[in-house]
Amino acid sequence: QPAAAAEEAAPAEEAAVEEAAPAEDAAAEEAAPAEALTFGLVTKALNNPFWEMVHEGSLKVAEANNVELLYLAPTKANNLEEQTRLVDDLIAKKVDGIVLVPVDSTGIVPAIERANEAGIPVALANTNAAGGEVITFSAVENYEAMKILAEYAMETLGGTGKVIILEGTAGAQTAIDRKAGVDDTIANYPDIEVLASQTADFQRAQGLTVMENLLQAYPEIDAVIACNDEMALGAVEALDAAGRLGDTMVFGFDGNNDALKAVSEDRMVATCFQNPEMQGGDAVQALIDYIAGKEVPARIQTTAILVTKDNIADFADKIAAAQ
Amino acid sequence: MNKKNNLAETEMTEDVQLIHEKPSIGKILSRFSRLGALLLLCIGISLLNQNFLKVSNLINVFRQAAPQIVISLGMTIVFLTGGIDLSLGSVVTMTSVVSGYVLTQTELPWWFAIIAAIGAGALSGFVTGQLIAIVKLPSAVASYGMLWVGRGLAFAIMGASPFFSFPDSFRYLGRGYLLGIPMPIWIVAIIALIMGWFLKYTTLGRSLYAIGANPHAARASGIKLSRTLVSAYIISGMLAAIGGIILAARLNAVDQDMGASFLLPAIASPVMGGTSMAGGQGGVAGTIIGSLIMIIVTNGMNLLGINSLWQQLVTGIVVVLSVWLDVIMRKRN
Amino acid sequence: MKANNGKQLRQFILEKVPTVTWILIVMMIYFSASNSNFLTFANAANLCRQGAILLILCLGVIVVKITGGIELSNGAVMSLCGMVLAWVMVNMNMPPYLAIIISMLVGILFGTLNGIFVTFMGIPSFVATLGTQGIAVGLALGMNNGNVIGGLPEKFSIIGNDNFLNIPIPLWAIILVFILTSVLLNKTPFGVYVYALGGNEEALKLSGKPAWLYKVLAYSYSGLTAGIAACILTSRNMAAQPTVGLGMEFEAFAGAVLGGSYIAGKGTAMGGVLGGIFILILRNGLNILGIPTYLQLAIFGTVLITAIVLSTLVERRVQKMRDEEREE
Amino acid sequence: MKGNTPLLEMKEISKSFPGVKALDHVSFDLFPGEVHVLVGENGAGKSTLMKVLAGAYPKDEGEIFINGETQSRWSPTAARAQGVAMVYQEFTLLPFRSVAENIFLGREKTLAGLFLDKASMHQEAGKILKSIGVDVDPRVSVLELGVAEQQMVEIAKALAMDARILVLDEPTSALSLREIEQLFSTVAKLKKNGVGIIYISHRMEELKQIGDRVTVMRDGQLIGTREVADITIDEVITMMIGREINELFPRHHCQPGEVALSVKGMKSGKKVKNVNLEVHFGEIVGLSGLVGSGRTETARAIFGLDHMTADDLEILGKKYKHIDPSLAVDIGVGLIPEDRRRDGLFPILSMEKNLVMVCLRKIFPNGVMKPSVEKKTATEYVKKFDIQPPALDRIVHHLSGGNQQKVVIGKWLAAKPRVIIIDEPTRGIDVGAKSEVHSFMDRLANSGHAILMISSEMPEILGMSDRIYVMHEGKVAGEFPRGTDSEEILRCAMGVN
Ligand SMILES: Nc1ncnc2c1ncn2[C@@H]1O[C@H](COP(=O)(O)OP(=O)(O)OP(=O)(O)O)[C@@H](O)[C@H]1O
Ligand SMILES: Nc1ncnc2c1ncn2[C@@H]1O[C@H](COP(=O)(O)OP(=O)(O)OP(=O)(O)O)[C@@H](O)[C@H]1O
Ligand SMILES: [Mg+2]
Ligand SMILES: [Mg+2]
Repeated sequence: QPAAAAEEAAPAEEAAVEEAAPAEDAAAEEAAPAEALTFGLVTKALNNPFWEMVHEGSLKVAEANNVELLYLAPTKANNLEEQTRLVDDLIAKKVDGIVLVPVDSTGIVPAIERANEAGIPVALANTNAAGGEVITFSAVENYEAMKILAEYAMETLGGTGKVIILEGTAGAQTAIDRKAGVDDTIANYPDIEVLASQTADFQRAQGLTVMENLLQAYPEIDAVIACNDEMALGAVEALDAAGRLGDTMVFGFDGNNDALKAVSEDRMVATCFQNPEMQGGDAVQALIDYIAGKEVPARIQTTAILVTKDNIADFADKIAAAQ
Repeated sequence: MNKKNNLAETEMTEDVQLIHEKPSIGKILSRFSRLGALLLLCIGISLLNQNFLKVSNLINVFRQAAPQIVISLGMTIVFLTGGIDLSLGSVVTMTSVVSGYVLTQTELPWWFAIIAAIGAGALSGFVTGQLIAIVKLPSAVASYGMLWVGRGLAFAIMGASPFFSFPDSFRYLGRGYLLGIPMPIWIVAIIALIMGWFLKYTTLGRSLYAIGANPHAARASGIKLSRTLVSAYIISGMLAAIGGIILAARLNAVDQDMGASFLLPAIASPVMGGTSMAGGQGGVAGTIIGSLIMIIVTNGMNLLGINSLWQQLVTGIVVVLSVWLDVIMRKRN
Repeated sequence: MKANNGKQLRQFILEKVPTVTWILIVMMIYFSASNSNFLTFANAANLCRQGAILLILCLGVIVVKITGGIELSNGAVMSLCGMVLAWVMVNMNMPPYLAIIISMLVGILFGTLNGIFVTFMGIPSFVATLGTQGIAVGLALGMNNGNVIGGLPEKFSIIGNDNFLNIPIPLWAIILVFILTSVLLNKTPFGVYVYALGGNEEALKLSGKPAWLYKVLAYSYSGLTAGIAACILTSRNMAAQPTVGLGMEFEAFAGAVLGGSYIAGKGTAMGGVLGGIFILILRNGLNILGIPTYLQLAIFGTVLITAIVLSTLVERRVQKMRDEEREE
Repeated sequence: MKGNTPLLEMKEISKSFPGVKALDHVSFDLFPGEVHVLVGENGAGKSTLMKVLAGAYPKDEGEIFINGETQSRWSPTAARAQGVAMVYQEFTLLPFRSVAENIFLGREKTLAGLFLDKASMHQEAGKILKSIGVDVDPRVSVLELGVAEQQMVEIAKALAMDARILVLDEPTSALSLREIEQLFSTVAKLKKNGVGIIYISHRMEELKQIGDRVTVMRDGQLIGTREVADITIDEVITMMIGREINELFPRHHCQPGEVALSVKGMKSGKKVKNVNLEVHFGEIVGLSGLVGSGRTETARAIFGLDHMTADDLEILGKKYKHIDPSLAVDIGVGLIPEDRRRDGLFPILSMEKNLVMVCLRKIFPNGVMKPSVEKKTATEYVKKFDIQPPALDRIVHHLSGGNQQKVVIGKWLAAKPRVIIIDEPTRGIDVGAKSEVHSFMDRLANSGHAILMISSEMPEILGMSDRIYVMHEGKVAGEFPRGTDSEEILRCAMGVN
C-alpha cells in the first residue's frame, strides 16, 4: 500500500509545483484589465429563507454593477468547520471580494485573516466577527434590535404576564446575542414571569414541537418571544391547533415574508424586520466602492424596523411576493 | 402413468408428538420488556411533572410521534431485508417539498399533492432499490448517495423561498380531529395495522424476512430477490413520503431541510424496538414503542424545563440503555 | 514475457491501485482544465490544511469499518475534544502540548465507550455510536453553556496554519496518521485481528484470542483520530465551537466507503485516504468552478454513486479475471 | 498402548442448550498415538462434546483431565496451551485473507514481538500444506479456493500448531477420494508421533480404515466404547440408532414413464461445457463424477441458479429458453442444494417458517397466508422426517447439522415438485436418516416423480439409481444401466476408457 501511496501522491504534488508559477502570472494578467469582478457570498445555512433573502439582495446589487456573485453555504446548517472550508476555497479561487455571514464570530477570525493575507477584501453581513480586517459590517445590531422588539412586547403585555422564550441554535452567535437582548430587557420588568426558555434550533418544525410540549406544561401563556420568525411561526401553528392563539401573543424576529404575512393576519403580534436584502446589498456595494478606491464606512447600520399591525401596510409588496 | 401426487399417502413415521414451547417467564418478560421500559419512563416522568399524564399531553405526544413512527416503520422494512436506507430523511424533505409545490404553485387539488408526494417517495425508493438489487451496491452506500440527490432535488424544486400556507383541507391531515382524536394518530394507526398485517400475513412480507435471514437461500427457494428488495425500498420510500405529508400539514410550510432531523431517530427506534439491523427479525409494534420512548423523553424534558443544552445527552443515554435492555432480554431465551 | 508485462500493468491499474484513484485523476484533470485556480500551489496547500481533519477521521473510520462496524460519533467526539482542549488551555492555562494529549485521551475515552457499547452491551455499532454522538454533543454544548471558547494562546495557531520543512503541519499529521494506520493494519498482529473481526469473528474467538479486546481497541483508535483532528480544527479556528464537527461523521463514512471498504473484512488505509481526498476535491473543485451550493448537492450525490458503481464493477471484473486465471 | 495414562480424559461431561440436553454425563478418553472414532446419529452430541473439549462451549458439569492432571479453568486459550487442535464441522476461515494468515491466525510469527514476520509465515505454511499434499500458494486469499481446498486449509491450520490432541469433525464430507487418502496418510504419520486423534464421521467405511477405538453416542448419552478390531459395522449402526435399520438401498423395480426433464447441449459458467441428459417420470437417475466435474453446477444451471444456455431445455413437456429459480419452483422443479447451509437454510427463522418457505406461493396463491394451513404443512413434514427436536418454533440454527439438512429436504418436498434434483442427498447425515431419505426417494419415484440424484458416494449411486450418467470435466461422458460395476463408472469418471 505505502508504495502505491507514493506513486499516487507524487504526480499530484509535482503537477501542483509546475502549475503554480504559470497559473499565478495568468491570474496577474487577468487582474490587469478592469473587467467583471467576481465576489463570493458565504451565508450560514441553506435551510432558512432569511439567508436566501440576503442572497437575493446581494444579487440585485451585484447584477446592477455587473459583478459575478458566487453563492456558497454550509450543507450542514450553521457548521463552522464547513464554512471555514468554503472561505478557504474562495480564497483559492482568487475571488475579488468576499461577503461573509460568520457562523461564529470568534471561530471565523482565522479564515478572515487568511483572506487578508491573500489580499481579498472581506465585508461582513448580519453577524459580526471578533477579529481580522474587514472593510465593513452591514447589519442591524442583533442585541439592540432584539431589545426594541422585547420592549414592544413588554409594553403590549403592560409589563406583566407569563412569557415563553424560544432560543436559537445553541452556541450560534445570533442566538447568543438575541437571547441576551431579551433577557436584559425582561430584567427590568419584575412582574414578568419567564415560564420557560428553550431552544428550537431556529427551525419551524422544532418551534412547533417544543411549543406543543410547553402548551401542555403551562395552561396559561400570555406571550411567546421567539428569536427568529421560523420558530415563531412554528409556535403559531401549535397555538392555533390548540385553539389558544387567541390568548397568546407571538413575537418573532427577522421579517421573513411568511412572518410579515402572519402579522398582517393577526397571527403574530410583531416581528423585527431586519431587511436581509439590504444587509447583503449594502455589503456588496461596500466591496465595489472599496475596490473602486472610495471611502467605506466601517459600520453600516441596517435600520431594524419593528413591524406591527400599524405599519404592516408598508410591506404589502413583500406579502404579495410571498404568494 | 398417474399425474396425481401421492406424497400425502406416504405413510408417516410413528406419530411424533410436537413439542409446544410453553412461554417461560423469561420469554414473557422479554416480550413485554420494551413496553415495560416505556411504562417505567412514563411513570417516572409523571412523578416529576403532573402535566405529563394528562390525556391532552398523551394525545400531544402521539401526534408528535406520528411522523417519526411512520418513517421508522419504513426503516424497519428495510432493516428486515438486512439493509439500511440513509436517504429516508431527505426523501421526507423531497416529498414534502413536492406536495408543497403542488399545493402552492399549481391549481391542482390538495389530494393530488398527496398522490404526487407518495409517488415521488416510491420513485426514489425504486431507484435506491435498483442500485442495491441490480447494481448490487451495499444499501448504506447507495442510499447515502440518494440522500444527496434527494436534497438536491428538494432545492431544485423549491428554489429560493419555502412554500407555506396550505389549504385547510390539506392541513386537516396534520391538525384536524376525528372523533376527538387527531388525524395524525388515525393515519399512524391505519398504517401500523396495514404494515403489521403485511409483514405477518402476506407472502411478500414473509419474503422480506427470508431475504434478511439468508439471501442465497431465499433466491434458491424461488423468491424473486431483486423484485422483493426493490419493493421493500419502494414501500419505505412511500412511508417516508407519508411522514413528510403529515409533517408539512402540521407545519403549514416546508423548508429545504425539514426531513434531515428524522434520519437518526428512524435508525434508532426500530433497533430500540428489537428489530435486528442484520435482518430477518423485528416488527411493527417494537418500532412504535421505540419511537414513543424517544419522543416521550424529549416531551418530558420540555415539560420539566431541562436546559436544552443537555437534551441530546439524555436522549443518547436513553437510546443506548433501552437497546441494551432489549439485548439482555433477548439473550435470556 | 510481453503478456506478463500486460498482466502486471493490468494488475497495477485494476487491483493494486483502488479504482477511486483513477476517477480522482480524471476529476482533477477536468477541474484544472476548466479553472486555472484549481491546480495551484495555493489550492494544494489549502486542501492539505482543510483536508487534514476529514482524512484523519477517515483513517479512523476505516479501521472500524473493517471490523464490520460503523462509526457515527467521531464528528461529535471531535467537537467535544476541541472544547476540552480549548477549555484546559484557557481556563487552566495548560501548555498546548499537554492540552493536545488531553484531547487525544478524551477521544480515546469516547472511542472506547463505543467499543464497550458494542462488545459488552451487544448494541449494533450504528446505534451505539449514535448514542455516543448524542452524549458527546450534549457534553460539548453543556460544558460552556453552548458558548464558543476563544482566546487561545497565540502559539497554538501554529498547528493548523504553519509549515514544517515548508510542508503544512496538517499534512504532516495526515502522513503520520496514515503511516501509523497502515502499519497497524498490515504489519502487526492487531491488523490481522481487525480483519479477522470483519471476516469471521467466530474464527478469531476459536483461535483463543480475546476478540472483544481488539474490537474495543479498533473503536478506541477511531476515537484517537477524532482527538487528533480536533487539535488541527481548533487551531485553524483558534476557537472551539460545540457543534463544529457535527455531520462530519457521514463525510468520513462516505470517504471510507469510496476507498473500497464497504464489506466487513475489507479495506485499506490507502483506500481511506483516497476516499477522503475524493470527497474534498469534489467539493473544493465545485466551489472553485463557482457552482452554487444548492446545485452542488445533487451533483455531489450523483458523482458519489457513479464513482462507487464504477469501483464495484471493476472489482467484479477483477474477480472474474482471477477466476479465469485459476481455470488455466 | 493401553498401559500408560490417557492423554485426555473427559469425565461425566454435561451440557444443555435451551430446550436440549446436548450432553448427559458423557465420559470419553484418548490415548497417545490412537485414532478414536466418535460416531452417532445427527444431534447425538458429537460436535458439542468436541466444542466443550476445545473450550468453545463452557461445560455445565464434569471434569477434563490432560495427562491425568485435572484442568480447573478451561477456555479456548487453555485448550490450545494444552495442545488441543480442532477442525470444526463448520468453516472457520477468513475469506478475504491469505491462506498463511488463516493458518497462523492467533499465533502469528512476529519480529520483535511487534511486527508480523510474513516471510517465515508463508514459508512455514507452504511446508505444512505440502506435507498434506495440497499445492496452494500461501499468499492467495481463501476466497479463491474451492470448497475442498478450503477444507484442507482448515486441516493444515489445525496441524500447524503441532497438537497433541487433534479433533477432526467430519473432515471428509467435502473432500474427494484423492484428498481423503492424503488426509489418512497424514493421520497415520501423526499417530506415529504419538498424537491422539479424535475422528468424527458418518462414513462407516472410514471407521474400519483408520479407527483404533470407536465410541458411540445417542441423544447426548454415551452408548459404549469398543475396539474397532472386534466389532462389525452393523453392530456399530445398531448401537447408534438403537434399532436394526431396514436395508440401506431400498430401490428395486421401476417403470419409467414419459420424459420429465430433457437437456441438450447445456453450457454454464466454466464448469459445465456440454451436458445432455434425460430424466423420466418414475425413475431415479444418478449423476456421478469426481469432485469438480461440474455436477453441482449442472444442477444449479438446470434450476436457473446460475446463468446457462442450452440448445434445448424441456421440462414436463414444455420447452424453455430461459429459466430462473422462481419459475422452476412454479413449474414443479425442486433443487435440494449441496451447500445446504448456504443455499438452503434460514438459520434465524423458526423450523415452521423454514419448512413452508418454498411452498408459500403454492399454498397461498393470492399472497395472503393462513397460519393454520402453514402450521399444518410444517407439522406434516416434521413428522415425515422425524426432525428432532420436533418443535415448530425452534430456531433452526440450534438444530444439529443433520437435522438442519432434514429441514432443507422437507422444505423442498413440501412444495411437491414433480422433478426433483438432489445434490448429495445424504452428505453429512447419519445412517438412520440415510435409509429414511433413500426409502423416501424410492417412494417418490414410485409415485411418479422424476429424480436426478447427484452423489459422490459410489454405493449410493449403485444402490439407488435406475440409470447412471457420469460427468467428466463438464461433459456427460457416459450413460450406464442399473447394475453396472463401480470400476467401469470410475474409469469413465476419470476419463479413461
Ligand atoms: N448452539 C446451539 N444452541 C442450541 N442447541 C444446540 C447448539 N448446538 C447444538 N445444539 C443441540 O445439541 C444437540 C447436539 O448437537 P451436535 O451438533 O453436537 O450434534 P452432532 O452429533 O454433531 O450431529 P451432526 O452429526 O448432525 O453434526 C442437538 O440436539 C442440537 O440441537
Ligand atoms: N455456488 C456455490 N456456492 C458454494 N459452493 C459451491 C458452489 N458451487 C459449487 N460449490 C462447491 O464447489 C465444490 C466443487 O463443486 P463442483 O460442482 O465443481 O464439483 P461437483 O461435481 O459438484 O462435485 P461435488 O458435488 O462432489 O462437490 C463443491 O464441493 C461445491 O460444494
Ligand atoms: Mg456435528
Ligand atoms: Mg457438488
